[in-house]
Amino acid sequence: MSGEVSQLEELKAAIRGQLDSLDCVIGWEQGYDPLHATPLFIRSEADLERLTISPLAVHNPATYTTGFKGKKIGLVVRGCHSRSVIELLNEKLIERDEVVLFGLCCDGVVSQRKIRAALPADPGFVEAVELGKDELHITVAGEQATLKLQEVLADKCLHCAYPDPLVADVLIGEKHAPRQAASPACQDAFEALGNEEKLAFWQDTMSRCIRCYACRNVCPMCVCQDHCIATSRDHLWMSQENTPVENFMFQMIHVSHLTGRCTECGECERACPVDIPLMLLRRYMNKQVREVFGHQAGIALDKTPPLLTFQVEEARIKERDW
Amino acid sequence: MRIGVFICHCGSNIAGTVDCESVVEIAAGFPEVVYATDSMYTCSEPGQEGIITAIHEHNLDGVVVASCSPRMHEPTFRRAVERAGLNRYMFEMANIREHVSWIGKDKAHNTNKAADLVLMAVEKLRRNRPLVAKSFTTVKKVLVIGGGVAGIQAALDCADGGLDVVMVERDQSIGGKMAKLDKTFPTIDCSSCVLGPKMVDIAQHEKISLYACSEVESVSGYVGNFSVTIRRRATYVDWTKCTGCGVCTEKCPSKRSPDPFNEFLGTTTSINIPFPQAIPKKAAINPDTCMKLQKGKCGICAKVCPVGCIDYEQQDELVTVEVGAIVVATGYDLFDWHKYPQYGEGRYPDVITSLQYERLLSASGPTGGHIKRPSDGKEPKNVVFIQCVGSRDRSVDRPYCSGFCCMYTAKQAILTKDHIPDSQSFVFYMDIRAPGKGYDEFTRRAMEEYGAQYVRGRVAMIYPHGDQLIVRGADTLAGTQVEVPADLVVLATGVEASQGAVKLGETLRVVPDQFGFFVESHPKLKPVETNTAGVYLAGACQGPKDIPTSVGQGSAAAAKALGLLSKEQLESDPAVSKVNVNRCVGCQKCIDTCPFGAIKAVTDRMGRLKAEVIETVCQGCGICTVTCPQGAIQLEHFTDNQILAEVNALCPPKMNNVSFE
Amino acid sequence: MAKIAYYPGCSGQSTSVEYDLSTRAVCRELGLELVDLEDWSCCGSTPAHTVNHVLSAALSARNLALTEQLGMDLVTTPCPSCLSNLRTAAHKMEDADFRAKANALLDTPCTKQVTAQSVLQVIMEQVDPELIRAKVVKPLTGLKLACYYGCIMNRPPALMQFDNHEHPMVMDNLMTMLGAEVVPYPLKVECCGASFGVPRVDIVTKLAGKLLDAGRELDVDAFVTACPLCQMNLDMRQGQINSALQEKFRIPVFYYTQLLGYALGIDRKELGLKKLCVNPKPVFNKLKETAQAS
Amino acid sequence: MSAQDEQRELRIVGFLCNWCSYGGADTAGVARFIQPTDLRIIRVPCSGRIDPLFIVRALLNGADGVLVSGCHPRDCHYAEGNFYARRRLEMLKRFLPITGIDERRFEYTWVSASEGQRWQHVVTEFTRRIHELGPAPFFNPVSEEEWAKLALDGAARGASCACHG
Amino acid sequence: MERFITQDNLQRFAAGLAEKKNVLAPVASGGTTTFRRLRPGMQLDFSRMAVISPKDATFPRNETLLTVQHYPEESGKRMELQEHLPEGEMVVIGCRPCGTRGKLVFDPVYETQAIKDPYYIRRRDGATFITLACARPETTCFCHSVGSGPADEEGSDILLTAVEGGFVAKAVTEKGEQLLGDSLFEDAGAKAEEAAASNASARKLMGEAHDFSSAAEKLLKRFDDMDFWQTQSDKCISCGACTYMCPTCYCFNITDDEAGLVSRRLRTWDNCMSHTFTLEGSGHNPRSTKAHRLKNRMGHKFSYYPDLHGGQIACCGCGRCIKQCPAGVDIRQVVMAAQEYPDER
Repeated sequence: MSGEVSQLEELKAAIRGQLDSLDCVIGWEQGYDPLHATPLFIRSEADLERLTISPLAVHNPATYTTGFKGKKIGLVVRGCHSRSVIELLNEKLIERDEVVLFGLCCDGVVSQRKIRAALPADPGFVEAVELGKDELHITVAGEQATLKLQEVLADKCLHCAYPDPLVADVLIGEKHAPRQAASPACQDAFEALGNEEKLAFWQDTMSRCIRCYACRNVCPMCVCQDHCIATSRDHLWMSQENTPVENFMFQMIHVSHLTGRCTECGECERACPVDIPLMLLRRYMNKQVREVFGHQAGIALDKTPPLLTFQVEEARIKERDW
Repeated sequence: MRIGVFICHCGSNIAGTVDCESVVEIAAGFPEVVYATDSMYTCSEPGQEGIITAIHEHNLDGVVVASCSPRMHEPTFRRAVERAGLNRYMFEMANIREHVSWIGKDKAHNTNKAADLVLMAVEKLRRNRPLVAKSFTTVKKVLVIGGGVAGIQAALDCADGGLDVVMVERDQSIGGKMAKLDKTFPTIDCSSCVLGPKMVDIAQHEKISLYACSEVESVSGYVGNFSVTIRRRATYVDWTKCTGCGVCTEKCPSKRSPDPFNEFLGTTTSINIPFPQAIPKKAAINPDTCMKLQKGKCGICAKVCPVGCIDYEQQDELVTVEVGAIVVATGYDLFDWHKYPQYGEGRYPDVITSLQYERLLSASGPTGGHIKRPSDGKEPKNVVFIQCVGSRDRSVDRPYCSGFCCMYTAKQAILTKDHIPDSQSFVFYMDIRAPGKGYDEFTRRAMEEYGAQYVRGRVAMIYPHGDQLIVRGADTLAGTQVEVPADLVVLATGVEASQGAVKLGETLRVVPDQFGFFVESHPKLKPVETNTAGVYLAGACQGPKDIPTSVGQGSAAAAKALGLLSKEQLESDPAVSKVNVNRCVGCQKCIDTCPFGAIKAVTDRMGRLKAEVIETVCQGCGICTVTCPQGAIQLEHFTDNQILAEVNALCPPKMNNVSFE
Repeated sequence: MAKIAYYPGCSGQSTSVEYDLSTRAVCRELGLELVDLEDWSCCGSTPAHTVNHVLSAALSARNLALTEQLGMDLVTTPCPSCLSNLRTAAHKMEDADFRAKANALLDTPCTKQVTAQSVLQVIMEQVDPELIRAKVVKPLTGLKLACYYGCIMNRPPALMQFDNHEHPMVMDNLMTMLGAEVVPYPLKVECCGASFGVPRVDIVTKLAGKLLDAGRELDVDAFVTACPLCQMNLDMRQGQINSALQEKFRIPVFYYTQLLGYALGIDRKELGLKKLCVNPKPVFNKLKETAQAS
Repeated sequence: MSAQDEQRELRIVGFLCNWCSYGGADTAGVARFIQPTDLRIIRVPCSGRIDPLFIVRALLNGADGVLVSGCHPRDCHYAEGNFYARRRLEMLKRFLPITGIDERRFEYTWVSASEGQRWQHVVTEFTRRIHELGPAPFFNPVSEEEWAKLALDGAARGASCACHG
Repeated sequence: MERFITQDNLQRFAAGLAEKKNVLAPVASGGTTTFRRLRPGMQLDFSRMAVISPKDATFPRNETLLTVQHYPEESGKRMELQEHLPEGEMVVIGCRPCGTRGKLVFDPVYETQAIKDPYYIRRRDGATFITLACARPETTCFCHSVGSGPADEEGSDILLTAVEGGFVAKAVTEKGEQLLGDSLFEDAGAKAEEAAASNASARKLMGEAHDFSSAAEKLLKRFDDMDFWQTQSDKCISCGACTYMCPTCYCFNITDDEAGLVSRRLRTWDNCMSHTFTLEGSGHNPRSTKAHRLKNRMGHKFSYYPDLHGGQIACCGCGRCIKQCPAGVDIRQVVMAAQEYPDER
């Protein structure tokens, strides 16, 4: 994958040039095994050497930005990550002059969940991973498996309309031709279900939830930081009891607070240790926001989230007949 | 907490369909309820005494009364618990009359519902905390925006009442629309003779400062303590020196400057004093037509001015004043009749507005008080008046009645006959609206004594024929179509909100209605108040009004301002939003959504941004509380927890005892 | 060549055949291919909708459906009255309930939204004005015209959505473009009496007489119209008007397509000039004189 | 539905703004406009104070219906509260279908303080609608049997859940 | 005692047990595998290590400690309190040795001379663990670095080892031995040796263990070095995935849920990575940053707990926290970094 190698070198050079003036630059490195990447906080030349931008590097670095308020940092961003950054800028949660964006024109990242399903053995037994141009060669539990990259790309990447960063100080890689966004087939299938089936699905799925709040804490737009109403001591919003209804209440809080703000980076779903398809809710809400307000979060600077403003005559909110 | 619950029978109003004794029994079992009783009329003197006695005897620190609507008696009971030494916010009401006994037929269901409502009230009360109003001092000065007759009246009344007044007028002179009128109905007395002395009073009153050629730029602060920035437009004349002698206007060679005072019927000089009675009587240069300012050549006015007050370099100036109350009297604009294609859209010069006609009638007008039509200066014989041009017409989005056009049309018909005895007036009208004192008689005089011919119907078309205009309309009473040849057509142009009203409304946080007129606090009981405390309305900015009503409202607004500022200190409602700085992450979303500008960003000692509520400005709507995702800003008395306690009381979460793991 | 569905309307087959003829000729010349609706039905004119809205709409909806079957979403007609009925039907069919009722009466339901526009609108909006100017071979220079639009061409405005309903200008502009002098005719949208020509000819002579009078006052050489009924009332009834009002009007009344066709150099036979009642010869003589003079 | 069931009250929660709709409900009361008794009203200062999550909380707690009413647009006592509310509530209403909670169980509308008759109509209609829908299912399974069924259905769905199939 | 049971029979055995007792077993659900209460018709899923640990058996995520019911004053009792002590027995089937052994960390905390947590003790005493030995380590496994191994029997009542056609079941305790009396178990025969060989091979596959011997001391030394902790916690997002999935984390929160006339006291898992964990009533928070909290988590598991309880590390090496961390924080790396970090800088 020579293209990627040269892109990586180009990126490293760009970061190297600015490293001194930045508190750190957030990118990715290999994680606990060759199949997993982990966020990398580059502060030195040695750190920089570990940088990877392979499709395994999935984490959204925008999640960390609010933690660096007042400091100047760099971020390596893919298209979807740049949307999170834009939304944070629009909501005045970070300052533009406090982030340097190293943009990657992105061809998509993997879904570990899809890899897991496609491998002959649990990915826990991975021994080696080799990246081909369009495939992954994985040795797992002594067996060799080749996965087509296209087949294990994350859902968000398959139908991504913004693969290239929408805001960046440095742009690396070739820009993509404009693409049409689409929702994954499973989304449409789920939406087509009846209320009873949908309810049963959430009841069952939510019984798996352990309320670890990984979905919340990994979300770049969850900026309440340590003060979420779900875990506050003095709010009556939720019981701390871990039951489907309370777990679902939390998801409703999350999605409600994300109305018109979710940039569909998919981190919540990725982070969920028990594989809850949270994007079903997010995508659906985003669709409603698009339909009613013609708004998509994080695709343009200086846009106000739709719930923070209003129009006296709402063109697309019809008063219902009684 | 120790809560007492009082169930009111309201005679048989409640007890008739609610088993009050049962409700008492059920309520006694509610958490922290230590005392529950019922009474015949809880709001009566003995009823209230009963509450007070119970508070003392049972050492209550919270009270629930289940009776009528809190919109009815909440203040009553709050005062009662206050008399007993409790904070008035340690009280909740359950509405078991309007919302239960009066609307439900089934006694069992009603009783059940009443008990639920009491439980809700108890659960909320358990989360209440005492709230204390804050006192603050006020600035004894009033800002009057607009120098029309309503503003003039308000300013004079305030000043006579001892308050300092700042009057801001957009135009070069005060006087407003009334100054342009020739005569006024129904007395046919001279408009400027009535208004002139009042204008002079404004200029001479020691407590009034007048800023003409000025506009309100921004307003911050709150009732009693507004800070207002005024933009004084450059007039290119130093008004501290100008004596109003008028030499400059005589010598000005640029004589084709548009004349807004005369409704653009004629032209004036680039440097001018708009009319002889203008207040302040100061000259100003129209920079668009001044040759010196446009091309750098001329400078005659500076040469001839005996006091050397011409200043071509003058810039706009911003002035800040502190006031305690604001009277908005920005008046109205005329409807743009060009929206009606059937009246020729401006193609025919002899179709004019009623206000233009006033200028033709006025001795100080461009024709010296002789009626001459614009096209050829001929004296018209047949004058057709068309009423409701931009009034009562949904097709141009003006469904409302402008109120006084019927009257001034009658006046103008009368004056036409006075000016040209052999003239004939025709009035196309929809209905005659003449509900004031002497008004209907006045319109009758126009018809009967002055021979104005009233045709009930709308005009469909005006078209030229020779040097006349043919006005074709329906005569609905005769059931025919009529065509009237006219020498002059006068449109009774309707009233619409002043153009700057919407923007000014935003600055003042006073809402305009869909037509741009400011909305009063209550259509009947608070006609001059707005929903922003300390801001009052006078005159046509609130809706179409004739002169006496405008003057009356000016006085009313002044009375409100005087009443407000007569108190040494004001108290603010403590049921306002409050920021928990520990939870606030400084995202400022609450600041963006607050309709009152009641939240500001402050920096704490760690240098972090935090929201802060200006308690006296906050009106207690709670928009911010919903905006804040982490619940850091809470509307006191309606906090998330208080509302959730009610929700949970109504729908108790299912206690889940089935283990799933 | 832009293809547009064409609905000639009944009068185009009879009283105003010259309008139909000249329309087709002009459109061809301007690069607009008119595709005739096959087996079209009468729009119902005035009588249908005074009796039953659903049936009336169904008549026109049938023609809209025919357009849809051609795979087109725009149908054009020269006649304002037909246009009014087509547009009314299209508008009413936006309501699902109404659509269902009307469609129940049709063999082939109308499912898509089909737009109807006048030929005048199509020419003015789809043809590059520069093309028209370039194609003028016989300019109308020296001709003084009054453009008369009639009352329903642009009304009701919310339905027709074209030009100013009280003071329309498109025909004025078109004629100016062809070199004519267009007078500010004040009675552009006045009623000519319409179909009262049949039961109450006195009404028509009065109304149309006023129209002619206003034109004479402005010293016009001819009237230009876009409506078969207007043209008929002004042209064919000019004699009746003269006898009723003791007048001597002799003002030719053209369809705008005839003058446009003339200017574009289309063969006069294709413009049906012979069908006019008031002899237009003086007009053409005047044009020839002007042309020779320059 | 048996006659007895029809008699049985369902749990309907109302959130009403103090200035318009609560007043409208009072007006209906004063005029003795008879209404079904299922509704329990929570008074808030402004529809802009209504967090959509209150409604979610009520529905998840087992409310059979939630009705929200505020001042008509442009009539808000606080100028803009109902404009914000309209956006928030519309989004909630549109969002509910994905959760499997029947969105008909939630409605929002505008009733002014003078519209007592309209309030009666709104309450009557909404209550009728909720009775047609019947009691809302509980989100948490309430019995061992329900748990078993849910878990089994879930297991049957297996790895091929609706969105990862 | 070693017995053999076929795969099908183990499912049957589990289903049989579930009719009498609560059985907690790994079950496939929505593409993942978690412990669930085994209900009729549910299949055991031994294909992978369950994402969530079996600690619910002895330390459930929700525990209603008591409920309160309000009554009218006239009835004489203002409110009634009811305690909810756990009842019944619980059998965990298919947990791994690490997960089983993890619960041993609870004992020194919940049953001391001074404090005896009745809820815990009842659950512990009523629980039986049928553990499945690991045949192959995952990349995240490090049980051998914390004194255990893939076939560790500590804490188990029965140890299952997968062999051709089924499992060899070895009774570790008397309770286990009784269960093996069930007729579904057969004589192990030669399968026992196959099992022993498998266990030995699994141990070998684990490779070299990390040496955490100086962790207790070094972590203490690192206590004030917040720069170190800040860097280590850079990528941590402060969620609770690690603690909730950890078989050894035993911290809990107690909250009172009130709703109308009924309220109850609830004990739920708490999470030391959360801001609220140490948030004091005053608003002060001694562990206000994620760096403080990560330091505490590491320190507690590898230093403070071992110091108090005879050197026992409060980590069972299951690797769940590594594998499921959304940000890829690796507990091994952090401890090693603390150990390797130069003492003087």
